[in-house]
Amino acid sequence: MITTITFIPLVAALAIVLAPSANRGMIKILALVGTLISSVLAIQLVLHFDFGGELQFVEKYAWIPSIGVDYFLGIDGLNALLVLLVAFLSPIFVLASWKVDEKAKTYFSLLCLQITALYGAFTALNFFHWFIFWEGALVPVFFLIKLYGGDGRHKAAISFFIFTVLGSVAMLLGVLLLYLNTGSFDFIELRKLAVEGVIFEKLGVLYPTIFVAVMLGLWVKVPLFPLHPWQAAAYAEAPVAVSMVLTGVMSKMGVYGFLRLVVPVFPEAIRDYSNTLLNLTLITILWGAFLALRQSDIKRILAYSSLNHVAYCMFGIFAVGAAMGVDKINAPAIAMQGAILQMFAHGIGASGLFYVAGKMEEVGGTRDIRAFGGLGTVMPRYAFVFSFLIFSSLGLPFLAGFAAEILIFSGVFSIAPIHTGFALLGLLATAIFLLTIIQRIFTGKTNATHFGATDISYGEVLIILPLLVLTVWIGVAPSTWLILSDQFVQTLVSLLIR
Amino acid sequence: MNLFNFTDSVGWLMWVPICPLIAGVFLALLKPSGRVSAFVAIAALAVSLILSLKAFAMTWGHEAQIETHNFTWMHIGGVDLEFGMVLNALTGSMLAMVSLIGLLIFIYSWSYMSHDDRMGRFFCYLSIFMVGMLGLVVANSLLLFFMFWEIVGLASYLLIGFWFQKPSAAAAAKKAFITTRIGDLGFLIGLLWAFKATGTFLLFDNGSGILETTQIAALAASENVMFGMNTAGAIALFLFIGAIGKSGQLPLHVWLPDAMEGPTPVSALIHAATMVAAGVFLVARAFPLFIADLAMLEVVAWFGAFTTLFAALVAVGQYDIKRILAYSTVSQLGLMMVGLGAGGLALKEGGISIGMFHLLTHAFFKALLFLGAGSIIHGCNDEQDVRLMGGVFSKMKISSIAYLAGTIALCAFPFTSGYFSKDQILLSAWTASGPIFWISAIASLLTAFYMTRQCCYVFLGKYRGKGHVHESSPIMTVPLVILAVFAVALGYVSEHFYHILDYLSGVHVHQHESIVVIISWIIALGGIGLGLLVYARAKLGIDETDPVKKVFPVPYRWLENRLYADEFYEATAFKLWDVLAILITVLEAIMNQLVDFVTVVVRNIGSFFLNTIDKRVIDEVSFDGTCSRIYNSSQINKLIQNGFLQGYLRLLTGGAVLIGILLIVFTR
Amino acid sequence: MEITLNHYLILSAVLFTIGLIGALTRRHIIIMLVCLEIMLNAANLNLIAFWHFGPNPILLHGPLFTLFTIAIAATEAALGLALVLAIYRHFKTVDLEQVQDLKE
Amino acid sequence: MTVAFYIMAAIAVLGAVMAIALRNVVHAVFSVLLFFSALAGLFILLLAEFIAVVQVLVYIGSVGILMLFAIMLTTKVTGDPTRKLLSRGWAWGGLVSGALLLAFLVPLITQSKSESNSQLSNFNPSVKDLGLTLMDPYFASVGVIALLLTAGLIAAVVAASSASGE
Repeated sequence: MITTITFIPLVAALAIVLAPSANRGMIKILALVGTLISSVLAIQLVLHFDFGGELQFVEKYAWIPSIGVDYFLGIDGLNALLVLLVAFLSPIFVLASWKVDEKAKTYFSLLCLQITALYGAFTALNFFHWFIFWEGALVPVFFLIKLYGGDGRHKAAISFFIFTVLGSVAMLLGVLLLYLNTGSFDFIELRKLAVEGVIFEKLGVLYPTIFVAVMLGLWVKVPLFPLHPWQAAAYAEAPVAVSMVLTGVMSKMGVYGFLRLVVPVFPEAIRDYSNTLLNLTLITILWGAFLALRQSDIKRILAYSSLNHVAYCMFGIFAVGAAMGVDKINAPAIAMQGAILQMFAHGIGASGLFYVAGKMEEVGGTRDIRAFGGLGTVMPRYAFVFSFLIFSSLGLPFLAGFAAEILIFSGVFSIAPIHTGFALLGLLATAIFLLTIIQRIFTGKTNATHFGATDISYGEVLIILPLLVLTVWIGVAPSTWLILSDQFVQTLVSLLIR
Repeated sequence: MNLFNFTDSVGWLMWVPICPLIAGVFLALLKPSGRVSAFVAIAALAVSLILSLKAFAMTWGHEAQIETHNFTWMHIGGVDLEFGMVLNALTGSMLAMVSLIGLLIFIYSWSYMSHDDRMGRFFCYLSIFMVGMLGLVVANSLLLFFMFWEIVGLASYLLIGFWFQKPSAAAAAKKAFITTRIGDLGFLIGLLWAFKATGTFLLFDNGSGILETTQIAALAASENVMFGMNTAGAIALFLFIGAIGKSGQLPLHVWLPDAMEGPTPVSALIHAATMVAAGVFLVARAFPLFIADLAMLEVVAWFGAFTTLFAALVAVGQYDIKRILAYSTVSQLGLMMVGLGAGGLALKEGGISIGMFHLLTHAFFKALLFLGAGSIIHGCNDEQDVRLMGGVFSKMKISSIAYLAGTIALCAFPFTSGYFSKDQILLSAWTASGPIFWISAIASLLTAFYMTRQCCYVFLGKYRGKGHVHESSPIMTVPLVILAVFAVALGYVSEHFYHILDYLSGVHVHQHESIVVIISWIIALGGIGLGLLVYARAKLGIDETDPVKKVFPVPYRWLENRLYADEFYEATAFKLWDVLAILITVLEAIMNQLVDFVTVVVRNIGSFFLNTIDKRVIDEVSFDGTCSRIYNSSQINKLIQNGFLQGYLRLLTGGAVLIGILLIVFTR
Repeated sequence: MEITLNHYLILSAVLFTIGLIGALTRRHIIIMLVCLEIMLNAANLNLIAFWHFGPNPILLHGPLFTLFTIAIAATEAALGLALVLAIYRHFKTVDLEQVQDLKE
Repeated sequence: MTVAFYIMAAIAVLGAVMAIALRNVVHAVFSVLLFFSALAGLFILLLAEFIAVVQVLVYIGSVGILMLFAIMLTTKVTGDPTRKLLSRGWAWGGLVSGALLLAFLVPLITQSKSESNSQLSNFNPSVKDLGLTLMDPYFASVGVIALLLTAGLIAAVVAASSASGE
């Protein structure tokens, strides 16, 4: 089943390649149908997920037995939500690129390929093919940025490529070393070994090195300070849908990798270095927020804000390592649940924001917010949607951002109160720059150049509507989503806290 | 959760905020015409009012009783994050006040906004505001309280920036949101700390809530957690930071006067009667935490005292009618804080009554003043500068009388409602601390003075503005009259017939000190007298110097410039913030340069491969130099070095053949 | 006749020379790369043959060496073809004879 | 064994010759694929199955495809037959190559004894042994190769892209 979900977009990609390139409508429909089928199946699958159980819908076949490689897929509490995220977002990615007409064939086949890689990366449980999907997610993005991006696309694509490839190489070497010492590529198996303390014992002196090597690849992908410089340029220069992919899902791949590969496998290291990790995360939070204060390029602001928000996830995760024990509020579990919910919430919200930001470029021909003014008068619907997403992003209660962040903060505060105090400064900076966006774009006198601007059509509202509904849903009833990962988090936390 | 059981449980309290929510969503989605929107919003709020009055009635006579209804919001790792509703005297009285004043202001807005084509949107925002306000009043969970608190902030942002085409309104909205958010972060830390220390967000939960004796005792047991305070005090301190932001107390007061950019009913509803009182309400709600550490009560009282004096001083130097009222609001909020702080010091739990009583009376007369001001502004053709008014009394009788009723209540003229509540504050300040008492007394004197000054400007003399003054429509004046009745009579009735002080806190409150009563008479009458003395006969107008300015020109200019608070922040906090942002931007730029450098290096390696022999390195330095020498000396070389790739290769192979032959020959 | 080491060596020498001839005479740049691959493969064949008939095959030197060679050869191919693309873009031809910028 | 060797050798020589002789570049690449697979067969005869698999994967799977791509990107997809097959001065090339072949063959043919007994018959190297040897004593080399491959990859990307970027 999971295999089907994963490879339907690939089939769509192949079909697109074979389709006549003149028939753009058909290409787009193919892409949409492919992703929609996958989404429906994925949602269906998660609906049948048993909340109390461990790994489910497992597909496991021996692949290369001599080096312990299985074709191993499955869904547990951790990736259920992320599969849902991809399922919700992937049709929207396609719809968001509906206006791409130039080289549409390449574009949509790459996009479908990308979606396959995303599903694959979230469901693979064996390092071998997980890594294939992981890298496979990188390549289409590189080409999409390079071929369809903005003015600075070449530089952005190259630095994106260099950073992520170097990170991946480090991770690959680390995991190979891990394999040589433990004889397993299997995430579940590795986790079991870690619980028994075998990994720590066997790696010996190499333990910290391997830990850092494995972490590097993920650190770049999230990204966290100081490996983030590729991020803003890539987010800003990528075409709209690709920015959405990058911020909505790709950054979550990094966080997911941490929860799947680093935290369960290296619990000792997460504990020992928790202070350093927390500090770096805190720097990332503030770094992103303060950088965004002085930008005028809307996509750059959103990119830095994304840097800041994803760092909150890592904040929640690393805090668990710093926890001394389970106190009466079970703070580690709360923090980690917050992190997982934040992945989902931010994926939804940030994708929406990048979508509407892309619309802005369409209207004004520039991404510079200083060139806008008074759009609220001529484009009320657009203003509503944009402000709605912005308020979700700055943590307004009853919207998605708040539910996740309050969990992270409640958890982390019990563990690292001083860090939390500083992290809240990031919240303040976020409010400032996000409201500045609204102030610049929508309020004041309408710029003469925008008098003719037409409001977003109801079709576009319809594209974004699922995201708005989800935002409210997550904000008002987070339990719907949290229940998926509850069991998983409790197990993981009990593993980390001795 | 049993939402429909209206008799036993208090779960139905949730309907109080839900009613306006339904109206708000309805208005936002369906966008009906202005008239229909107003009707829907008013109807929904009327239902809320009925429910609120039911809640009020249920608590009346059962002061000490606390009823709760809790439910789980999230369930994580065996721990519940709970929400809930609470019904006690504080809830009941606040609900009744908020929804009553809210309803009156809704009705008033119907007329006030009737010419605005975005009236539907306006009522939508107002409804959202009522959701937040009523929600935080019923909330039994610090977290839920905070969430509604933020919703209130959002509504305030939207309403201040309602006329967003005006850049100043948009800027004021942003300023309000961000300034209050600074406080909110304090609140957030407070509630996180409370959650950490007690393991629950619930305020009352059958003995295990944050505000109940067992938890408070545990919190108070820890010594010297922060600044010599115990845990309860530390939590209270952070909660108080939230209250400072929302209630416009001294360091964070700057947003409130600017918030007057919004439509006048908004100023009345949000920035005078209800929202700003939310901070005071928070302190009252979390009062057990505050009493657990006496140092904290002193902090509250001193902050309040400074604010009340500061704002009263600034109000003397203002000319904008709404701005005067805004500073007056700040001042009165400070006075409420004094009431809570000093009241707590003097009377323990009874302190709630002192602060809350003033909150309730103030809500009525300040709403009245703002609505009256709105009516006057309307009548004077949207003029807000008091120097361009004058002689309004004879033209707008109803509005003027109502306005004067509000004024005397605010001045604490004997036997008006302001008199009773302010009297209580001064009494407890007298018991608690001498300096605080005198500061509050001077502020009260100034209050009477600047209100008299304002009335002289507005009502006396001849009309100095443009056009004609005209009375407003009955839809606007009827709420004024109702509010005026409350403003004058509420204090006497509630204190003498119903013992509201005992009701509010659930303990018996009685304080009496003849000298304080005498002082407060002197203050009220003295202030008014002084004002009349200075302003009644003076020549007033835009071209005239203010009589006080003639005597004290320099200090008065300071007051006109609002004691340079905004400029101070501009020069300090903003600069610091900017410097931080610039610093990080520079560092990021340096990092980007590094990345670019690496990219360039990688590219150069690439182009090195690309050209096989890099022109710059080989050609110019070694190859070219050597080559040209050989080139000149030998003709054979010219044949070989022809730049033809395969030519080189063939030579290379020839070399290999030679080596092979040599090997064969010599290894034999 | 039994197959001995010499058979393999002769075969690889022949293959290598074929590749060399191609590399030295053809004018199509991609064919030249193809010929390079042929030569590398001939060398690999040599390595494996020596290992197979060598004194101590258990050390696995032959396959290891070959493995590395193949890895490098793959990189070389990728790089070479990238260069071909670059050259093509620059000169608009894949004819070696017209690509004579090296002498400048 | 013997027959298999000769068949494979013939295919390999044929493939190589066709690769350099055919006019159509695409056909040439396909014949070199033939050559590659013949070589894989030879590797199997030499009991190096893993190398054979790698040969198939890397050469036929990726290098061949890359070449086809390069042809498609530079000439027409069908690969038009080049008008002039040989470069100028080709005779020199043939000459030196022939000389080199002689230099190779002379010692081989003149050599008297040649051993045919393989030690491999009494042990069968598995992929696992190979992997263990690779990862244990040769780990550093693997690391270097990995880095080299990365550098090569990046260089290739840069080379292929920078020309168009500027």
